[in-house]
Amino acid sequence: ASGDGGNGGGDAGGDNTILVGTTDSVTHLDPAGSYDNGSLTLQTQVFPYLVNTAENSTEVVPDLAETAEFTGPNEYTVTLPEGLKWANGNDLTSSDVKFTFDRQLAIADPNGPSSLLFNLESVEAPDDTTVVFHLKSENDQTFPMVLTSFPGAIVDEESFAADAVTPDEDIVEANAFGGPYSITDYTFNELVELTPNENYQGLHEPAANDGVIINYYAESSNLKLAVQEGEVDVAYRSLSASDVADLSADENLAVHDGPGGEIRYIVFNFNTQPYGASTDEADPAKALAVRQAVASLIDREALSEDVYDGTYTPLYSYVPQGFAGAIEPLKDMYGDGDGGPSAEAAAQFLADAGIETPVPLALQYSPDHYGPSSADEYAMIEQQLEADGLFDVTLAGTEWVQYSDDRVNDVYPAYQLGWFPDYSDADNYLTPFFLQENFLVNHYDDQEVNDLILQQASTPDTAEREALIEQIQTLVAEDLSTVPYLQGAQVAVSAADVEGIVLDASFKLRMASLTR
Amino acid sequence: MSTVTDPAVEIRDLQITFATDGGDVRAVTGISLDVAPGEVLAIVGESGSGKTVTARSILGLLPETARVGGAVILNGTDVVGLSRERLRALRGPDAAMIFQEPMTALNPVYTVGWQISEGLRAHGDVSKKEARARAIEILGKVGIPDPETRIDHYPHQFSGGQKQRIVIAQALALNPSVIIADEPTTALDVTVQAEILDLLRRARSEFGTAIVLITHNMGVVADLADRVAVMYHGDIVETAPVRELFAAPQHEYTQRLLAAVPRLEVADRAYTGDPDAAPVVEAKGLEIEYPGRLGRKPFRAVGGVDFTIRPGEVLGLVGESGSGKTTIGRAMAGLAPVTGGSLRVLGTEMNGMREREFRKARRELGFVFQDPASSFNPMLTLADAIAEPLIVHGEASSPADARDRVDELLEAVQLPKAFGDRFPHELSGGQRQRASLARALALNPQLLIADEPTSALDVSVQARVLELFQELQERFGFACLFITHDLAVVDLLAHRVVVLHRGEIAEQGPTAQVLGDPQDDYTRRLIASLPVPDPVEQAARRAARA
Amino acid sequence: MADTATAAPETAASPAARKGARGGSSLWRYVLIRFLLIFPTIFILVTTVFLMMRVTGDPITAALGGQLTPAQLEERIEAAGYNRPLIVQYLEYIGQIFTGDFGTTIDGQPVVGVLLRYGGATLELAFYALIVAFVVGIPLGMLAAALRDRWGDAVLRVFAILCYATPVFFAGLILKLVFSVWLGVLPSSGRASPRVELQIGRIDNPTGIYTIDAIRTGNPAYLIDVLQHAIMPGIALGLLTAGVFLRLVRTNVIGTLAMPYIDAARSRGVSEYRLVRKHAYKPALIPIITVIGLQIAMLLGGAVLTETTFEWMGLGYQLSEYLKARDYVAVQGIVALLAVIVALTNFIVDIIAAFIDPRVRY
Amino acid sequence: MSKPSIWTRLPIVHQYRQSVGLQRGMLTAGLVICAIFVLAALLAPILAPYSYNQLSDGAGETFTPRQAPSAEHLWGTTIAGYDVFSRVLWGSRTAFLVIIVSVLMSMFLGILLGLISGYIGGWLDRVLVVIADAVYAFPSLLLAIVSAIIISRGQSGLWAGIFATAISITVVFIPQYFRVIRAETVRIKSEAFVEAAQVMGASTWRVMLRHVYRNATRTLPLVFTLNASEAILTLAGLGFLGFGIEPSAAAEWGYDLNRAIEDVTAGRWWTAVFPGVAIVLVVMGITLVGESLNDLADPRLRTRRRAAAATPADAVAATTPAARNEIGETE
Ligand SMILES: Nc1ncnc2c1ncn2[C@@H]1O[C@H](COP(=O)(O)OP(=O)(O)OP(=O)(O)O)[C@@H](O)[C@H]1O
Ligand SMILES: Nc1ncnc2c1ncn2[C@@H]1O[C@H](COP(=O)(O)OP(=O)(O)OP(=O)(O)O)[C@@H](O)[C@H]1O
Ligand SMILES: [Mg+2]
Ligand SMILES: [Mg+2]
Repeated sequence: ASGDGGNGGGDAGGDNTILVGTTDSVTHLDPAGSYDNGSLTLQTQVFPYLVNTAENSTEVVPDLAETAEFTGPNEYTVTLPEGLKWANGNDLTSSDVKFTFDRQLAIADPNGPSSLLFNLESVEAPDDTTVVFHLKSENDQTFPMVLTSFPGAIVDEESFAADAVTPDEDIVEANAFGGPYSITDYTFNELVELTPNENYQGLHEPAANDGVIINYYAESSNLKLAVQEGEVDVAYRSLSASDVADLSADENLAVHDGPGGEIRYIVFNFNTQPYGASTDEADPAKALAVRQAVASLIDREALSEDVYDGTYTPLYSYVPQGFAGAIEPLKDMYGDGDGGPSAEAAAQFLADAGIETPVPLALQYSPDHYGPSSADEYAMIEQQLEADGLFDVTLAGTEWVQYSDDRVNDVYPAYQLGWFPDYSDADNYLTPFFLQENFLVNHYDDQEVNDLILQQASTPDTAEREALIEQIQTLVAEDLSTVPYLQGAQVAVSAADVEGIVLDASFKLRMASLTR
Repeated sequence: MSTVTDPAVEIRDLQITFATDGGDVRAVTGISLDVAPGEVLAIVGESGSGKTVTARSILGLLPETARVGGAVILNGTDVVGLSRERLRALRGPDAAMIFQEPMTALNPVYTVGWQISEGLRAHGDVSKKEARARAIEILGKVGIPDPETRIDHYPHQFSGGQKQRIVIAQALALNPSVIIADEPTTALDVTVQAEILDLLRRARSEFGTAIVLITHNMGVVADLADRVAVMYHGDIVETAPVRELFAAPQHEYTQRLLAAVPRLEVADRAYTGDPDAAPVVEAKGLEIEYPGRLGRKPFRAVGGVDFTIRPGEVLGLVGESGSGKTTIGRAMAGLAPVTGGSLRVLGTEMNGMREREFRKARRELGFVFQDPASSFNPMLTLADAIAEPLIVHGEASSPADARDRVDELLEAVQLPKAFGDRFPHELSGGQRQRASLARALALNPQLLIADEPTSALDVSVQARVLELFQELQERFGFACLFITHDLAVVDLLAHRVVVLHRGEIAEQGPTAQVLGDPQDDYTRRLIASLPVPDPVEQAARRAARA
Repeated sequence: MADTATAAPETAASPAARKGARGGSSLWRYVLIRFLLIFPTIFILVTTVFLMMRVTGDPITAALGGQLTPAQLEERIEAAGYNRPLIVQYLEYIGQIFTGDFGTTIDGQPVVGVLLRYGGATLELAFYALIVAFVVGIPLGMLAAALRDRWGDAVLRVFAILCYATPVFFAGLILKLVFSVWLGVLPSSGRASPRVELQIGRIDNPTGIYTIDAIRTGNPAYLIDVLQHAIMPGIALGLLTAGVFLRLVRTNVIGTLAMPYIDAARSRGVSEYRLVRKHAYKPALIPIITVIGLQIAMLLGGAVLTETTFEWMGLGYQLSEYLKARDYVAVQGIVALLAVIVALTNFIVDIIAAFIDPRVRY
Repeated sequence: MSKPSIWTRLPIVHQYRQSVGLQRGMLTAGLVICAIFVLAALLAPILAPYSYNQLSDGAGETFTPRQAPSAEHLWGTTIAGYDVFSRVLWGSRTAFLVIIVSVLMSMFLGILLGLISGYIGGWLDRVLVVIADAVYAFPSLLLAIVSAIIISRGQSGLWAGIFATAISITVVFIPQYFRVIRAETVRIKSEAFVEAAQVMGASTWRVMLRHVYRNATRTLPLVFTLNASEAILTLAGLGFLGFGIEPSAAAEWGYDLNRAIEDVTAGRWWTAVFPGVAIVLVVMGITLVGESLNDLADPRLRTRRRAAAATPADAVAATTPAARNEIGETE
């Protein structure tokens, strides 16, 4: 543990200090070295961002910046107010901003988010308050969104190393913070004490509480007991479904929920799935029918309720609900036409394609990466697929690392995946998945979809862009590269008297607004 | 000694039965005995006749599986059925015990002073200081030099003889009226044994303690005992003053026992073979070292030994414990490496020998081990075990194939054929040792190595095995290295004797010469320490020495 | 557990067997050689772990396999140097170790720092567990030996078996169910309440061993809080070892009670109580001490499960997390440390046994 | 050898006949528990009302998860909606298979290595001992985890899971068998009967197999029971940490306990208690048998029958109970 004990021991009993418990973990405090949610949650509290989304909105607005806008197709200009300071008293100028992005690209840490800055050509700081971003492709609508997420946290050039990830202790030691809080006590992945940063000026109000203590837990059941016993005031990410169900019955506690960006889907490998391109009886039409039958048989409602107690909700598209442009094409295209499963529809698809039933299908899931409920989830999916004798499922679980390796090497014909967005934009649910160079590598390749995705990303007009996004969703829903079925909800459980919990599509918990 | 006063111990119709897996074992079948104060009563008898059990019953030290009947009256109290607490009070002041193995009778992690004081403090209020002073005094009395310092030493810092002295001191410290000594000298060398016997004799005269002495060594009996009780199959068959018993044994078993006791008579046995024939074994400057563990210096067990064994000759190898007898025997069989000098066995040089070259010579070599029980694989029948050498050397393809030869061999060692189907544990010690001889002779070897083949056996059994051995040697004419610590046994068998002392040869020559006219000091001491199994002669010798 | 009990006679014999012809200076030579023997053990373990970890996959795939395209992954793996020939990586690693550099974890923590931070926690847990084991195991073991073959003995033995038949995590769950959920008298997880943790972390040079740190704050409330958190993990892990101790002590005391020198002491009228308490106990202790060394390895293994069950942020818990993340460097570092601890404990225990046994002292 | 004696020479029967009093009581209890365990493993398909991965009854009615024990679900249902009673029964089958496979494999390799190492000695022995000690010093559960990952490549099918677990347990146990057999071999090697065989010129293999092997393995029934119980504990530990067998492939107690963590914090005891008690009982049963065999084999620890009739000592003791209760009535 380090940090100056400046504000003494008084705050431990302080009335308005909020205790937050989480099962997330931090990999690195330095934004150049982390690309995960746990780190982001902490970084959001202590680093400034040029732009951000306001509460309950997905629109990008200036945060630290005074203005932020496209000043040319390839140029995004940000101006800073005068006289900004870091918590340690250093000046916060455009030079810090340039430093931040230059070092992200220079370090390109294997575990860092620098890949999100793929479109950034260079950063220029003509004067102390102006920053100009030069972009590779024109009108990149996702760029401002990127600035609100992982690589967007601005760091102090006097405290961070230009060419290496800076150790957490050094950052805390240098008090190199510029967000609503600075860290005054830091025990890696155990305990972090946040104290309001008086030098913070930005979108959000100054901290409404006297400070926050974040306590990291390993097991959700322990977090659950902790919030139940009053050991923490707020439990945020992640309580299991049954824990939430349990806690909601406790009158001393309040359960808060909001939209979640996390989705679950089944990926089909177009080469190795039944009738896939590299199988002996390759037949694209039959292969599609198989996917359609699966899409028709999945009972999302049952999965949502029975496995997840409603903490995950049915998902009928590729872009989850809550994002601009999200529609639900799968709802009426498959199943009973109203979101429910339909064995008749599935049988019809298979019969039309001339497929003999039951279709043997090898289905894979990862028992350890998406929580222990994956096993239950897939046990249920197996049952749903087999219930009417249309499929003969061979279910297997594989430990995550092996799984990651196998799935991109065409080992699994159909398999489970989940996704958590890098930034809050519909694009993040399309580009990584369906562009030709995608991370699924399931051999899905549709020129039209590819072109449309590129087009929407550079369409400045919001309505026009949303229309394109809708079109993409419909097209993919026809091809069924993947079958999405669940969307996570964000849940926080707090003591009944805690206020100011806002869970919105930014998927960030803003601790500055918490009070009790 | 006459019994005018009350006896120190009075045993009346004592019966002891053990519950075992195989049913009840009647170890003692109703015996009666008296020991007068200041008297030394020896109990003799073959192994398992109930000597130890009887002695232990005096102190109430029998295991829970034992059922005791009759009465054991110790200083007027019947020990049988006494409560633990009363028994505890009796143990020590009224009767004390000296055990056979001094090394195991002392707790290794406490100083000897503590252990002596412990007994004192168990009886009455003795302060630590007093107890210590008393312990020092008694240690001095039993002949431990410099008792003031030695009292704080641990048992392992004493020699075997000293340990036995300490055990005796522990017993004497409580000034008991009876000391029960269960084979107090069996684990000791003859020279040390002589000293301990002297000490016991002094304890009796100085403290007036009665002693119940259990032993199978008739020499010890002749040396120390006033009266002898002979036990046989859990019963006392004869009790008599010692001279009477030796002079005129009444019971048939006693007669047999006395007849079986080997005596040093310096028989004249000449080697009748060809003196110029190539020796079977020839050692020149033989050295054997055991490697030191973990980088410590190697330990030299045998250094610079010369001797030969000619065909058909029996060479007796004698010496104290640890003198290197076994080591030489094992080196001859290729079981211990020769590290210096030369040792030729059956034409093979054993220094730097390769097992493969020696394997052929092995059929000419037999080995008889000391402990007949452990030298047989418990999982094989006797026939299988005796057939092993035949199979190994290709004389037979299977135990069944070898059966005829096995039967012959069994006959040669005077065992019934049917014994071939028994497992080793189903035989008595003497029978096992016969079988061991049969196995060693299976291939008609030229050379036999016998490492104390009879020292685990009762005298009467020993006599029979030795007789058999002699007969077989004459019949088959093998050369033999006969290792023993008993000079009388050597006297019985060997053509020549080698006396070993601390890994070196003290003296060697024809048996009659070495035993009859020893030149070396050490040999003389060895012979002088050997108690003669004849009370009259032993008394004379003792008188002469004093 | 049970296997260590069977190993007991073997190890029990060894110090005594080793005494041989050892004199004063050779005892020190023994100590030295015994000490040098630690190194091959550690070397073998580190090498084994190095090779094993490389077979199980790399940390980049583990972290980002569900997010990046294969090309991007490949690039990052390349950048981290994980696709170089094994032998190169191995030599580099061994070289690093020799210079005292244990590397950094994938999340940039110096491994030495991880070891220091979490080592204290595991040490503390092991300490409490050993206390429970000693306090429960040894007296009850002696009692069982004294009551041999009576009902009390049977009950104690069944208790011992029960102790090591119960997996620590099950014991942990049951303790939690009863004391945290139903009775609500003990905290369910963690090493201290967050606020207390914050305070005791504030003292100068915290040791990371909360009990010590809490004492140093001088605030009894903190100490009580820390102790309350330690009760259940200590018991869950300690009972396991207590069962082993109980059985060991019983067997060894009974074995010692059968030695002739006990009979000899009995024949001198020493009371039965003193026989057990004095004459048999100390000789019986020597083999027990040797086995305690072996116990440490098991305790550390059990620590993984206990720490997981009770959120006890120690090395065991970190190890299983790093293992899941395929963080080679971290796993190698932790295993090397565990190996050192186990080897050192065994060494120390052997030496203690050699010194306690007067047969080898001079 | 006559007939009854062959029968009585069989390992467990022989010892059973030897045992008396409480020792027999403990052995009997252990044997009964083991018998129940084996029966449950063999008859699980008949005894269990549902299959290990059954989520709905015959009529297609889905089981309600987290149901308290009821007539329909004797021991309630799990968080995933499985029937606890059925899973516990089927779990015995998995445990049984893992024990058999792992113990057989580790016995074979451990015995072979132990014999060779102990008998041949020299450098080979020293190297093997150092390796075995190193592996032994490794926390066994961690070794099992790493081996499980390597062996099954993360797969979780029934046989893949069983073999992965069994092999990883094997890796952990080989050093133990190795140590036991090696120690026995070293002891037996210096016994006179082995030297007798050497002196008569028997080849190394002949001595090792005919003379050493059969005598060195006499303690194996005991080692077997000890390792069998550890196999169950390791299996459960692996399952608890999430490296075991998935529920759709087979029922496994450790996994079920892992999934019961949430239930415990919610006060739903039945999902944790039943599989947990199953583990404890089976391990206890096997250990009771093992320890009893151990005691019976060790003359110092074996209880012997007291002499039949009441002895005078007993009579006295009966009147002075304090004396009997005094500490340390041994032998
Ligand atoms: N604890 C015991 N349980 C069962 N039987 C026993 C026990 N102790 C002794 N015996 C039996 O009692 C008989 C007498 O034994 P004891 O030890 O007195 O013989 P001994 O004359 O001292 O023989 P040795 O000369 O060999 O010492 C033997 O048959 C022996 O097997
Ligand atoms: N394997 C061994 N390693 C080291 N030293 C040994 C070994 N075997 C024997 N010795 C030592 O060598 C010396 C001679 O032992 P050996 O067994 O030959 O004596 P011995 O004359 O046969 O004695 P005993 O009459 O007691 O049988 C002894 O000091 C003994 O301690
Ligand atoms: Mg005797
Ligand atoms: Mg000898």
